[in-house]
Amino acid sequence: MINDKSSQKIVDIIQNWARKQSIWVLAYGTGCGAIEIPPTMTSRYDAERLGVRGAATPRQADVLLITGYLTTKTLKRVIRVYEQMQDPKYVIGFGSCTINGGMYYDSYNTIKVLDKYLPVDVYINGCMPRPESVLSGFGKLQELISEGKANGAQEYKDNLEWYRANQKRIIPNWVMPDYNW
Amino acid sequence: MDMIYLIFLIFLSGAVISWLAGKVNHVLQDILFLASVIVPSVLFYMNVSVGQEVHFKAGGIDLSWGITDFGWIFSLIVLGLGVLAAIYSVGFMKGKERRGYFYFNYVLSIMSMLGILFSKDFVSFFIFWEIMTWSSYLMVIYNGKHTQSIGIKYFIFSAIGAYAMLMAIVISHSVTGNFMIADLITAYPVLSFNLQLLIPILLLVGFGVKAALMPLHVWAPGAYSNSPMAYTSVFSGALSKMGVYGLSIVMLSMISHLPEGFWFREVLAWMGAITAAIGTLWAVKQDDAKKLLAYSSVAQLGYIVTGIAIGTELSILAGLFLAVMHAIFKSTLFMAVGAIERQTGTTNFTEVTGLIRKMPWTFLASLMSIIALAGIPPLGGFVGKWMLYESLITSDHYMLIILVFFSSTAAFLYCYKFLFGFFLGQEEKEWAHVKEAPVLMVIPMLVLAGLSFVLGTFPGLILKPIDAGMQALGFAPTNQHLWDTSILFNSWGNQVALQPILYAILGIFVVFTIFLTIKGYKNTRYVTTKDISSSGEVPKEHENLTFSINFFQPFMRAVEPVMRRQIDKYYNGFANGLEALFDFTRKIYTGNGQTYAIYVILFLIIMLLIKNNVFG
Amino acid sequence: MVGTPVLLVVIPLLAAFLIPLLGMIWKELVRIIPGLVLLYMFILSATLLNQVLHTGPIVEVIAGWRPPLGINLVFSPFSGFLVTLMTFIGLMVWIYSYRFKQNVDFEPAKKYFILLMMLVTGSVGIVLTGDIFNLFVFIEIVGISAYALTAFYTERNSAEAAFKYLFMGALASTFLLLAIMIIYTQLGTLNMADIASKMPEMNTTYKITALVFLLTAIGIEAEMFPLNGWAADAYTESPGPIGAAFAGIVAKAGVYAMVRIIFTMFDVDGTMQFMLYIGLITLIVAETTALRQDRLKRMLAYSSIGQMGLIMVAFGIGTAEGVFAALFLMFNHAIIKPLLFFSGSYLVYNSKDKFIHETNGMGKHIPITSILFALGAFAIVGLPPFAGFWSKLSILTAAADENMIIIIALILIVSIIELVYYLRVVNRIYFFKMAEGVEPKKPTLNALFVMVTLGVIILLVGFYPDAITGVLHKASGDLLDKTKYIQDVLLLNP
Amino acid sequence: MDSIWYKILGVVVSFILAFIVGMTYMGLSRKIIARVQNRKGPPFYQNFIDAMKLYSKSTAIHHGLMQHLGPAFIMVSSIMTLMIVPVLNDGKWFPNLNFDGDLIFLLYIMVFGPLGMALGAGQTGNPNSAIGVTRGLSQMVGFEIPWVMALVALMMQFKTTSIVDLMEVQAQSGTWLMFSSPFAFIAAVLAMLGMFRYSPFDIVGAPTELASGPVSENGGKYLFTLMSSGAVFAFAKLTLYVDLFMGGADNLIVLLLKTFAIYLIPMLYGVVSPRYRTEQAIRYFWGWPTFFGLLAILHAVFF
Amino acid sequence: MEKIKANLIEHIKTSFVTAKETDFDGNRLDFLVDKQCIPSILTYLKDRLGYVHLTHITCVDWLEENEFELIYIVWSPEEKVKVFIRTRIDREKPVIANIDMIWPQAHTYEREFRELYGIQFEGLVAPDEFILEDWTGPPPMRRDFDTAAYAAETFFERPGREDAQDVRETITKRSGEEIPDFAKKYSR
Repeated sequence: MINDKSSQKIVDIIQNWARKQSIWVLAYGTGCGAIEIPPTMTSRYDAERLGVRGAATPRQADVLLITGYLTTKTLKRVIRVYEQMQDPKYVIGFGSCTINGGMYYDSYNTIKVLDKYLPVDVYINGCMPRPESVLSGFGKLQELISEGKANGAQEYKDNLEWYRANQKRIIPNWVMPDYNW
Repeated sequence: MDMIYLIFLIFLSGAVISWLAGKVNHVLQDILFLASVIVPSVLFYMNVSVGQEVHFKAGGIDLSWGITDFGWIFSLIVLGLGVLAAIYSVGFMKGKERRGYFYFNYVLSIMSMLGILFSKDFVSFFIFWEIMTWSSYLMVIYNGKHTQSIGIKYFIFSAIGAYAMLMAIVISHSVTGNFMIADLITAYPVLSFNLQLLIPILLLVGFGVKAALMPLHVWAPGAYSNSPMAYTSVFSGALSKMGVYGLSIVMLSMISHLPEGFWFREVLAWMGAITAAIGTLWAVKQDDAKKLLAYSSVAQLGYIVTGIAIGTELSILAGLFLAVMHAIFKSTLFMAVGAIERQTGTTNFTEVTGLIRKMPWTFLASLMSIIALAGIPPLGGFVGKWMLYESLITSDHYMLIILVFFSSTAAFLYCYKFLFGFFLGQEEKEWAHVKEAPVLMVIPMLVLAGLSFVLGTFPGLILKPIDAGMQALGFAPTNQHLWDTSILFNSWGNQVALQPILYAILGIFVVFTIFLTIKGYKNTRYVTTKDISSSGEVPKEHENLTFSINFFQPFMRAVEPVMRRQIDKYYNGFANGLEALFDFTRKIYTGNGQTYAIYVILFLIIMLLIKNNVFG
Repeated sequence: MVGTPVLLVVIPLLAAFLIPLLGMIWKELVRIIPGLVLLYMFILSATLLNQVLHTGPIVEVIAGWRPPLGINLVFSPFSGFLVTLMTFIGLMVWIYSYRFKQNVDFEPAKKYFILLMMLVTGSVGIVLTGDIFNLFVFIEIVGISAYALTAFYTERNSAEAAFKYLFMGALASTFLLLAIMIIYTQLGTLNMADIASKMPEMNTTYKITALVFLLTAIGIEAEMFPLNGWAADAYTESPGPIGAAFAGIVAKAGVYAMVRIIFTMFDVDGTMQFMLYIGLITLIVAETTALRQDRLKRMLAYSSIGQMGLIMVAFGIGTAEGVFAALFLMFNHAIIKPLLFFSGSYLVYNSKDKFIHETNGMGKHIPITSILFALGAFAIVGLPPFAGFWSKLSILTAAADENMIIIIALILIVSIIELVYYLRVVNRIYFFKMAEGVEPKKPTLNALFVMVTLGVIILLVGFYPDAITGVLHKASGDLLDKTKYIQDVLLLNP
Repeated sequence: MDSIWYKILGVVVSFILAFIVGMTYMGLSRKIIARVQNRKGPPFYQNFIDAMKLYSKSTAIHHGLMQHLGPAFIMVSSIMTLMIVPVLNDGKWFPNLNFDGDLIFLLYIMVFGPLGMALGAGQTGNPNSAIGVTRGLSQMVGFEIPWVMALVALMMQFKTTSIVDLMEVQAQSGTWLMFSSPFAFIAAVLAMLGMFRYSPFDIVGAPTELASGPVSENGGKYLFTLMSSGAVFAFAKLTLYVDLFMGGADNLIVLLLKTFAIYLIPMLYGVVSPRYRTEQAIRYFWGWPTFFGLLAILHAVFF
Repeated sequence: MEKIKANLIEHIKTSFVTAKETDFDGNRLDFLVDKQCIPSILTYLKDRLGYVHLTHITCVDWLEENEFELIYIVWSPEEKVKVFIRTRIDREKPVIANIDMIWPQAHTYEREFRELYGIQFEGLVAPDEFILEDWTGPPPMRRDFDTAAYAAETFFERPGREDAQDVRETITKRSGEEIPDFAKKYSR
């Protein structure tokens, strides 16, 4: 009965609703955008009312929030963290730097296009994006989840070789364990 | 020849033969060693019945050997553990030097312990006691380390205890005219009050040393950790129980004649509880597994003493049951440490980690024993703890129970430390080569662990002989029936049924294990311990991520005021003071002839001056 | 009938004089003759003892003068037991030192054996004699040979030790002679039994004064505190086997003399207490001093003194059990302490200063010697199931029966101290690393034989104390029964 | 009626009840904390959503058998505690297995789970987990003292070691033990602060220090089980307090009211308190709470 | 203040003859010395004159003069004077003595210069990598290293930024602001 297609659909709907309503965020806050997270979470904007809540470790997190620029050095860690997360998982790129490099577009050490390395589900534009836009970004993600379109993880799995090739271009000394699902 | 003589003869000759056989062949030596432990044990259980006695004379003193119901319980510990630990020892000693020495002392220890149980008179009791002491002393210094500190300390404390006992023995001789234990017990109620106090106190000092009672416990950690682990399991498991054996006899058949509410019991019970607390705190502090277990033994013996000292039926049952349980689980743990020491070469928590996948059986045995040690249901330790608490509550020892509870809660800390330190944590590459211990070492551990499991649900198996033994000591049973095969009662009529608990725990556990396993079975995967969420870092092979140094630092900080006062320091100060004093007396002998002559003249003059006061 | 008690004194004395003469015939005779003599003495005394136990004391009257006028020898169960013990130890010492200086030269060996014979003669004489003046004479014989043996190595230290010994010995002789004079002037007799029987008539002041002088004199020989300053030096500086002989033979003779005086001759109240307390003090001071020694033989010497103190305590208890315990202690001490001296001297054989730490690691190189030393140590401390335990048990029992609880406690505390220093050595032997440059000396076959024999006796008595207790009971009964002694010696028997 | 299956059914029902109530309480606590912080806060059913999401996580990792079994261990502890505690007075509705409600057994079974969980946490090899465990155990030693003192006081006073009997006492006398043994109640409540691990005693999880401590390697189904267990455990403990000190409850509404009232104490205390260090927490428990425990015992002995 | 500075100049001049001082307003004093003098002058300042605090080390790449300039800034909390010690080192062979035994905090600066400018400090014991990870290119802070080209070559580029237009002009147009002169030279 459970493996039945129609019941699977219902299960999916319920699951997606739950996932949508409960977003545990692992904020990778090395960029300057991290300063926007506290106001988003605390009294003024209170993201928790949407079910958004911080997670302490990648094992528990649903969303990897990348706040700002990523150097090649941090990219390695971000990939590692992403791969340690458990399905279903989503990535939010936060700020211009993750989109096109932003003000670091000519830095020798900063990647410019995040979605070449990790499957980004939602980008939040701005430098810095204000908490309102952050919340709207989460709203967009919830929309995608409930529609079942936020399948970045699946994409990553399917195109792992392509992603790996891109990652290894930046990180010559690749010592990470294999990503096996 | 009587079977009793034969048993001791086999032990004695077995000890010597298994020593000497090492010159011929090691396998033969192992077999002979096992035989010299197992054969007498089998003979004992087949042919010796309770009440059987032999009499003979030595040095003009009547001696008599025979087993009582009470001794029979302890014979279970001694011989059961002796046999299992002997099997373990064969595995443990493989490829080590001085096996003959080890085997010799081992067999002698077992023999002397059995002899203590057999002794119906004080002289043979004392002789066996001393054989036990020096054979265990020789084991303590087996590896030749710390002989002058730990070894001597052990022997001195043993000697203090033994001599206190000897004093009690000779005093009892002056009272009864012979050395029979039974005669002293008979004569005890009519003695003068001073003797009524003095004899038990002296005896208790003697037994308290072996039972590692609080001010006399300082030898224990060193001695336990310094002797080879195969022996320590017997040392802590059975040998320390001899102290409990004597203690029980004193408490049950002598102190019970003292007036009701006398401070003696209270003081002893408090000493036991303080021993437990202090032993536990020190155990938490240790970084070496042997030391940890040694202090833990001290603490556990404290519970036992408390139980026996309280003196109600339930508390004595609790104390003796805990004694049996302690023999089971603590020896398993020492065996596990021995296995780890053998396989890895160290017993330090800060060095060894992550052995769970390399030594799964050892882990299983340790886990069971630790659960039993912590007193968590459904294993045997819980039964003992339950009875102890209930007896403390029902006999209005309200402050005592707090102290006991504190120490048994703090015991969780070291329990966890033990398991975590060795088996859990990062699986370091350094220990990747480690294999499971030889099967000869694993089997005894598992058997003992299984025993603690069985006794956790069916304590009646062992409570029955304990009850018989208590009655043999003259403990009048109350009309209330306080135990059944798997149900325990306290004197207020509350009860705990163990079987439903076991089934409930198992049921819930199984249900959720199945749930955890089946749910997403395909998408659940095993990852190595290097694959942890450490801020995105990939730990390198050589990077040690184990947390094992200063493990309970916050706790130690909290209890630091207590820990600052080490009783060891006082003893050392005392000993140093004595040595200094002796150095002064040594100076009496100046080495100068004139001085000596002056001594002679002075002596003569003084004697002549006071001659009428001294003589006549 | 192998012989009479008088042979026990005459033959060794004769042998001592004959040795140099026989040595001219064949050098080896110097070594063989003493052995034969000692063996004969042992057999003789054992036979006599056996006889005495069944029939009663033999009183040997010399030159036909009946006591109290003549000189007589008393071979009672008590003295017979001691003589047997002494001759046995003498035999052991002889076997042990058979090859003494064999390869060096002839002269020292000759002296050595002469002196040894004289030592045995004197000691046996002290025990056997029934005459107080002869006691003095024999003490002098022992003294002279002992001084010489102490100075045997003719080194500075030995000479100094011998001088101390001589000095003290001279004092002892003086006092002894004074005491004898007092007694003789008062009672007009020198026979011990006679003195004993006449003692009640004596003026109390004279009696006590004589007693004090006697005690001082004999106390020096019996290593009583504070008169035992010489002992440690003498034990230490004399040749190895002689230490054993001092402990096993000379000291026993001293104690015998003391006991004889106190138990038999004098009837003064308080002597027992005096003996008890002085013994206790001796015990405590000696054992605590032994704890702080850093030389092996010195440690053994103080231990020996302590044991003598313990024996005095046992005698001081004054009951039959006490005397029995004391005799048992004497026996054990006479067996064990020689074993310790014998094995101990091999442990530090090649060392100059005989430091304790030089025994480190000997257990691996000379296993049998080491284990025998350990056995001796355990036995003398009184660990069961070795011989020492039974004597300790009996002394404690005796004390307990007299309600001397404090004394029991003190004895036990001192035992712990004793245990500590012996264990330190044993641990060193077995568990310490041998220092570089130390060459262990393998014991010779005869030495090994001696040590093993003593070890076997220790184990035998330990496991089967009845082997010896019968004799001891008889001997102690003999000592306590004063009237019977007087009757026997003065031949008043019907 | 007495058949074992009926009892098992009762267990399942009370488990479900405990799960629902516990989860709701946790959700409400989030709401209340949010309101105290002047936030809107998540809906009260947020925890159900979280649990459902965790359950629906499709993948999971474990570091070995012990970690895999850790949640099962802690579940044993929670459910056993629930089973000992009578949910309603007079054995109505959920008789449970009860095991005669022995308090000593209760004390020990309550630590069964945390220790099993600690083993699971240990096997992950994550240093944070181990640190969290050590802190948790240390804190446990702290708060168990006043807790046991309170229980001992009750047990001594009424000469019984069974919860059922204690409830009977309250039913007969008509007063709650909370009023007749106030010191025991105070000690027990102060101990409860540590038991519930709200701030200032949240040193075990300590999100910003230890990355959620012992559970830092658990996600998906493991975290779901832990969360449910926490909810059940919380309910069981609250019911225990109600049973011991507030006379139990005759029906579900009263039970919910009483338990929630108790629940508010650690929660509200936590909202306004910053986190203690471990040794501070331990010393805190050995201070006033233990003093009240002593008073409770004295009260029990002399009155 | 002037007195202190004059005193200081006198001290330095007597000990280090080659030092050239430049006086600045306020509490700042500036010396240019040979690179051999660096350890000794810093030690002198620290031990004798009480300049116990190393505020900063900085490096300037004088590409045109083919030299690096290293500036050590030390501070005396008693005299409240900042002393700048400058030295010039050859850009082709940038080697200078290590001073982390004088001030341990210099260690960090030196590692940074080593990595980002390629300056070698004699006797500096430290792992090779500091901030960069797996860096294989030339020292990136050197002025002859074209980061834009490197970035374009190494990293992906989002389409739509190729023109590299200066958004500020658009902004100016929109809001009517003027770009200040100093800012103009930075625009592309």
